[in-house]
Amino acid sequence: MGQKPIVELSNINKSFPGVKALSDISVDFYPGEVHVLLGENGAGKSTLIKIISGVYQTDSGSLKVNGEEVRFMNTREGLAHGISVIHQELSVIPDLTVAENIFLGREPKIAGTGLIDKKSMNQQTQEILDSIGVKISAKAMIRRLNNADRQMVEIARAVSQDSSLVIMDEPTSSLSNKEVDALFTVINKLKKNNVAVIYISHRLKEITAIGDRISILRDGQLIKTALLSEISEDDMITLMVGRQMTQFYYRPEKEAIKDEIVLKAEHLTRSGVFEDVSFELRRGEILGVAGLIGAGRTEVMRAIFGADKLDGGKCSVFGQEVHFRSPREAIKAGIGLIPEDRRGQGLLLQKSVKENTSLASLYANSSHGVIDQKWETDVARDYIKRLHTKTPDENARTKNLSGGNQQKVVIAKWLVAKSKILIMDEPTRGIDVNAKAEIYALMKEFVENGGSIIMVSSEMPEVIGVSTRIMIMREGRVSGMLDNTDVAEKDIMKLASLNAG
Amino acid sequence: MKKLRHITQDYTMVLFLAALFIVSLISVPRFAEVGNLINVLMQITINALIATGMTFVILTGGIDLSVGSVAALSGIVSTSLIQLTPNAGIPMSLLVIFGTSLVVGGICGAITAFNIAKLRVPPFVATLAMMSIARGLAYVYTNAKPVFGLPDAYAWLGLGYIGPIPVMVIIMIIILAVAFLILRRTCFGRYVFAVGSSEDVSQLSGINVKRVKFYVYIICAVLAALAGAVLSSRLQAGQPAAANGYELNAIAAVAMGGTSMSGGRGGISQTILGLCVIGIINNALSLLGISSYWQTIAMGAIILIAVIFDQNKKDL
Amino acid sequence: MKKLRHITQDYTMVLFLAALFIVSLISVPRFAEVGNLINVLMQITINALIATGMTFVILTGGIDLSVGSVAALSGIVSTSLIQLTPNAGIPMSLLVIFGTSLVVGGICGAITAFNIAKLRVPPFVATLAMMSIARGLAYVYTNAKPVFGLPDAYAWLGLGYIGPIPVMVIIMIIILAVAFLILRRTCFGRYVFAVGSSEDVSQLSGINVKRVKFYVYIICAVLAALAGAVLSSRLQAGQPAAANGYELNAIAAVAMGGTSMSGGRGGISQTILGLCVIGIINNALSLLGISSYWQTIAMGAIILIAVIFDQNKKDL
Amino acid sequence: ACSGPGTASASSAAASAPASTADTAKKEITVGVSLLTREHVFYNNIETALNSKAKELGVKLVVQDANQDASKQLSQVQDFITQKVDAILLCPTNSAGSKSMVELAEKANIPVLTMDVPSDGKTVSHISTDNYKGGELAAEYLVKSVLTAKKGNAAVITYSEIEGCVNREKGFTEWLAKNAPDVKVVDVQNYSGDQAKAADVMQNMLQKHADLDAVFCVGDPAAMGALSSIKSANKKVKIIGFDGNAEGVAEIKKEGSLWVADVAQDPAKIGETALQAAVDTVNGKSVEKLIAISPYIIDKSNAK
Ligand SMILES: Nc1ncnc2c1ncn2[C@@H]1O[C@H](COP(=O)(O)OP(=O)(O)OP(=O)(O)O)[C@@H](O)[C@H]1O
Ligand SMILES: Nc1ncnc2c1ncn2[C@@H]1O[C@H](COP(=O)(O)OP(=O)(O)OP(=O)(O)O)[C@@H](O)[C@H]1O
Ligand SMILES: [Mg+2]
Ligand SMILES: [Mg+2]
Repeated sequence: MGQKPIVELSNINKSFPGVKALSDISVDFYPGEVHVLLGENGAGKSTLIKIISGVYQTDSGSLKVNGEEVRFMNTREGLAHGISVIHQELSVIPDLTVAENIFLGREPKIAGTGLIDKKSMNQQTQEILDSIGVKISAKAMIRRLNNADRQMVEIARAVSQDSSLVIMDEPTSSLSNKEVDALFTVINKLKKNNVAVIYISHRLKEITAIGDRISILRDGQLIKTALLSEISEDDMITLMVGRQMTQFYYRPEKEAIKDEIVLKAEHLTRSGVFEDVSFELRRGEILGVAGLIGAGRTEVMRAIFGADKLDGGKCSVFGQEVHFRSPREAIKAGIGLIPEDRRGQGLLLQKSVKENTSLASLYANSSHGVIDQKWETDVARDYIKRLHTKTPDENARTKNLSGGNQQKVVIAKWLVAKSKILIMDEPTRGIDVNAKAEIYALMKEFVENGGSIIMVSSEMPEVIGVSTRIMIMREGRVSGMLDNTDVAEKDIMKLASLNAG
Repeated sequence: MKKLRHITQDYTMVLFLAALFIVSLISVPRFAEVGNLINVLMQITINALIATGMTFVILTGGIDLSVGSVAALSGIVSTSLIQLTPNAGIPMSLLVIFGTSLVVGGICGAITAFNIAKLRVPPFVATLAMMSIARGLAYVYTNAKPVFGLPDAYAWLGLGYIGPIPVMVIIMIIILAVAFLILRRTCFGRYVFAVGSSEDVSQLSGINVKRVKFYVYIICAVLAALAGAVLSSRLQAGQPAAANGYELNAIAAVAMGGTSMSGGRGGISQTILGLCVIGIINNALSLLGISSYWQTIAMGAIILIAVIFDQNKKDL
Repeated sequence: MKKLRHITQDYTMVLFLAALFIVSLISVPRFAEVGNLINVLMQITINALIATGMTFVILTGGIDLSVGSVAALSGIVSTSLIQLTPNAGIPMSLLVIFGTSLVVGGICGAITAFNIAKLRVPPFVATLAMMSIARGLAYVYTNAKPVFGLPDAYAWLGLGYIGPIPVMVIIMIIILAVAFLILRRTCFGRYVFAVGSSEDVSQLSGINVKRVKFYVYIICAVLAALAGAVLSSRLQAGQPAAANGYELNAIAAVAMGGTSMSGGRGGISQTILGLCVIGIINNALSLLGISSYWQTIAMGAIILIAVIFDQNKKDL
Repeated sequence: ACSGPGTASASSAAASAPASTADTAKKEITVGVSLLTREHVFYNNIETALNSKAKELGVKLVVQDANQDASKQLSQVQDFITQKVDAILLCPTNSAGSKSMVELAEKANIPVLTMDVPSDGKTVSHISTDNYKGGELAAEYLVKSVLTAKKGNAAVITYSEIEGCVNREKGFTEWLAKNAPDVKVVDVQNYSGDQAKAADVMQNMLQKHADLDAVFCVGDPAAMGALSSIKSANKKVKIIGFDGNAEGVAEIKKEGSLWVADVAQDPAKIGETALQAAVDTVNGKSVEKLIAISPYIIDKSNAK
């Protein structure tokens, strides 16, 4: 590209207590180009873009925007220089409406009054939403939206800010193919308008589809910057992980599956959310649950787990009919649930890795309610090792871990709890390929030792790669059940899409 | 129409208020007289002024315990100033009252705001400290003696009428209306909700969180100071012991209305509901001539019942 | 080693306390006398008992405003009961004191807990209501007259000594130690922190959130009731006006120590720090013979300074 | 040796006075004072009198404020004992509940004298206004000078949390019941020491009893609050206050004032007498167990 870079980083360093997050990073970002950042969990991607946008400040090194050296003390200054960010962690304000979120900080005013022009704001919002193909009302409260919709609102906000650089930190981790396609259309529009895009994702398919240039980070260091046309997927993985990877998915052996039905759902209904959902889960199997966003998968799982009320139908666990009134009862019956929203529902962010790891099994491993501290420390360290969680030690606050490492802590919590049935809702959101493989291996081990797993996932390759059977949901109903032999993505898509059948 | 939806969201509390009102109308002698209804409005005015500022603070997820002390200090400064001009007329009195409120409230509020927004002292501690300091100053300044012997014009704000409506009630209505508009219709108002809903996200979205926090504590202190000055006008004296414990009354009105103590949800209309419920209960119990001990008990019980109904309705 | 790290996390407040202590030792006449140091301990005991329970409540993200009223009610019931047995010895007195605390605290706490945990009334409102109700009952029951003329043995708990140590100081130490262990070493304690950090996460992790909340309010009320009974033993009388405003003292001690008002962070060691700082300041200012208005001001200022130092250290 | 500069600050006026430095060959007497509150002028007047009397007698005072909290007062007594004061002057927050304090002091051989509110412990002397008597005086004045027909409706604004004030209320109502049964006490409400609440209470009383003739307020702050409400309602209800504070006297002096009379206490005299008694006790002289300082009525005829 003959153009001048919009943002130039040279010799950026950043440390946190006990962690050197970035060392000597130098990289440039050009207008009209999608620049991908790739790296393992905790490699420093989010830290890097937070420095560009003004959330953090560099320890040393320089940041130039449009050739001018700057040091942003907060995101306001970054925004003023034309830098918008979609953060890895959802950052919309739950108590405001969609329109208020999208126009936060740049509300249209009724001339001469200082009052917000709500009408024009809602109207403009609706236009923005329509233009990126999102069906949400501008007046809806964010609190009432699901994660995917919230993510789309964030995307809408970032792209409507008329910025010269739009940073997207894992924008698709809670989206399914349909929304991803919509996002890519938006990105292509941005490119046409000569906007620079920084794109972070752990999904290699997306990277190759949308990226122009890629920078690979490992342990806070920049390993390589290259044009995507010049690098293969295998190379990317090797550079990122530091070794060759041969196996990505671990599917349990069919022989491991027993006839015993451990969980049986019959005609489960929660009015307005899902209806007449029936399925069986056998011992030793991984049941994949696929579907589009909003198909009601999360809601079904929460209801089975006792977190939400059922309006109809019944559920049996290990042959016994159950009516869980709280997750507690489900846990006692041997069920665990890894929720899709790790920050809101999975983790005590203020608490340590250790305390989070032991939380669901603390009582079971205590004597008369007195915590077994040695057990607690040991088990936390054990799982840090087994999942390669990147953390200074087991006493670090989970708030300070990178997104993927936080997810590993949530997974550890439920592996420690020794559930017999594990429900995993988007378990590998934000997790790098290497760690994903380790988690699949652990899942395989789990079912081969007599456990059973229901895995809800919006990532087709994952569903196909690890499940033994696949259930597909559409608009709150089960639209298909496939034995996972030679299933192709399009078979699933057909059952999941609204306009199919 | 939009307003209607807004109200029906909280409709149990509205229904409760309506029921309370009707029961009082029927069963409490003299409650229904126009004079008494105006009395009720006068009796909630001071709390309303303080609670309005408190609403801003609580919406950001904070709290202000210093309001009673700041009110007392402001009443004393205001009365002391008016003593200097014994022939002051109404305009001069108003100037002193509003000027004092701005200055005393502004200074106290700025100190609190600085501690909270810049030095990150937890609101509870920062305002507790200001509560001590302002009250202590009020006593030091007066040596516990009331400031009295004020020009008659000074009482106009607190005791006068414009037509059939007491002046202070008019002030209350104006302030409630302005606060309502600010919270619902201005950027600043939206930011107040945003900060209370999530500070981190607000920060990331480019809101100047510190500045928002700064302003809410200043607003709260200025309104508290105004309440104190109006009180001194009503009582025609400045008392260092005035407005003691009013922080709890104000917070109760805000919380009862349904504004969340952790911020982000609620608003002025909720606070008005809370103020009315508390005001009517107080007035009705007092008119019924119930012993003050039983009044205390009944007050607690009724607040509880109101909120239980409201809460359980919301779940449905 | 682990303990050391734990302490150094909060070390600014510890340093502040140490500095305060040394300054007092040097500059306040008679402060250093053993008798006075024991006085300080006695003077913080009542607040310590209440603040211990308050720590549990605040760690879950709640608040309890009813502690002062519950203490007063318990003091009255306890003294009224002991009046029935004019010849009561020490064992009987202890039985009455502890029995009353359990029953009165248990009942008040259970009502509050039920409202908060089951009926989802916001803690501020539920405990404000209980504050009114319990205080009102105390007045109604006594008709505002103190309960006095108690057997001498009743005073042993509040005024007696075991060796050189006052009995009530021993009780305080035991209760603080037990509370510390519960919070740090038991599952229940861990759940208290978990609920305060995130109710949703706790619920989904299989914690019975309602039960945890239920228990903390009962613990808080029982300890408040104990404080009230001990106070009545110390004063040899039950007074309906006793312990008025103690909720703010207790919350101040908890918040000052560094426990977050929104829950999840802090603990008993922080509360002890807060109690000591407040206790020493009060005692030193009083020994210095500073006028009480200035004491109020100094108290506010010192609390503020302590927390500002502490807060800014934590950011580094 | 330790009675050094640190402790002097409270009574700096006294300490720096030339008179006291002149004649202190013998050991200086220190008296600890714990007032019920500093939030009432009454106690401040006691304090002022104590301070000037202390200057005169060359006594060092350490004045504390119990802030209406018995427990705090007990702590202050403990601090006094630590400071080894020679005598303690208490305004107990409550009769019952001050026994412990008196006993603690007794153990340390420090004499205790009480002002205003008596203690149920064994004190050397009690110096006070007779509050019950004051209430009776108010009732008597009402009948003699206001409701001369011995008929009418009266109300009381009381302060239930304070024992002395409740006694005033009782003195008033019981005297009327006995001596003027046709003067009805139609309402008794509590103002809890909050002037604004007194104004609200008065408003409600006026609303309730259109034919109210007079209101007795057990404290001048209540009377101030009541006055503002009566004025703004354009009623003619007469007020009798209690305390004899300057603001009350100023009102009574005004032409056509509704605030017709005030039961005056003599806090200055209470203070002076109490300190004298304390010093006498320390010096081994005997003092009377009960020194009553009579309240008296202030009205237009003697207001100055
Ligand atoms: N505020 C913080 N305090 C302490 N350590 C931090 C903080 N933020 C990030 N870190 C550490 O810095 C390192 C880099 O984190 P970062 O979030 O940049 O990783 P990432 O590449 O975005 O990973 P992921 O793919 O999991 O999101 C991690 O080890 C993380 O624990
Ligand atoms: N808190 C809520 N309030 C209102 N509607 C909700 C709420 N949560 C979810 N919904 C709605 O319920 C439906 C089911 O959502 P759910 O999250 O279960 O879908 P899903 O298939 O799990 O998709 P996802 O991949 O987004 O989790 C959606 O239409 C969603 O908008
Ligand atoms: Mg990241
Ligand atoms: Mg889902």
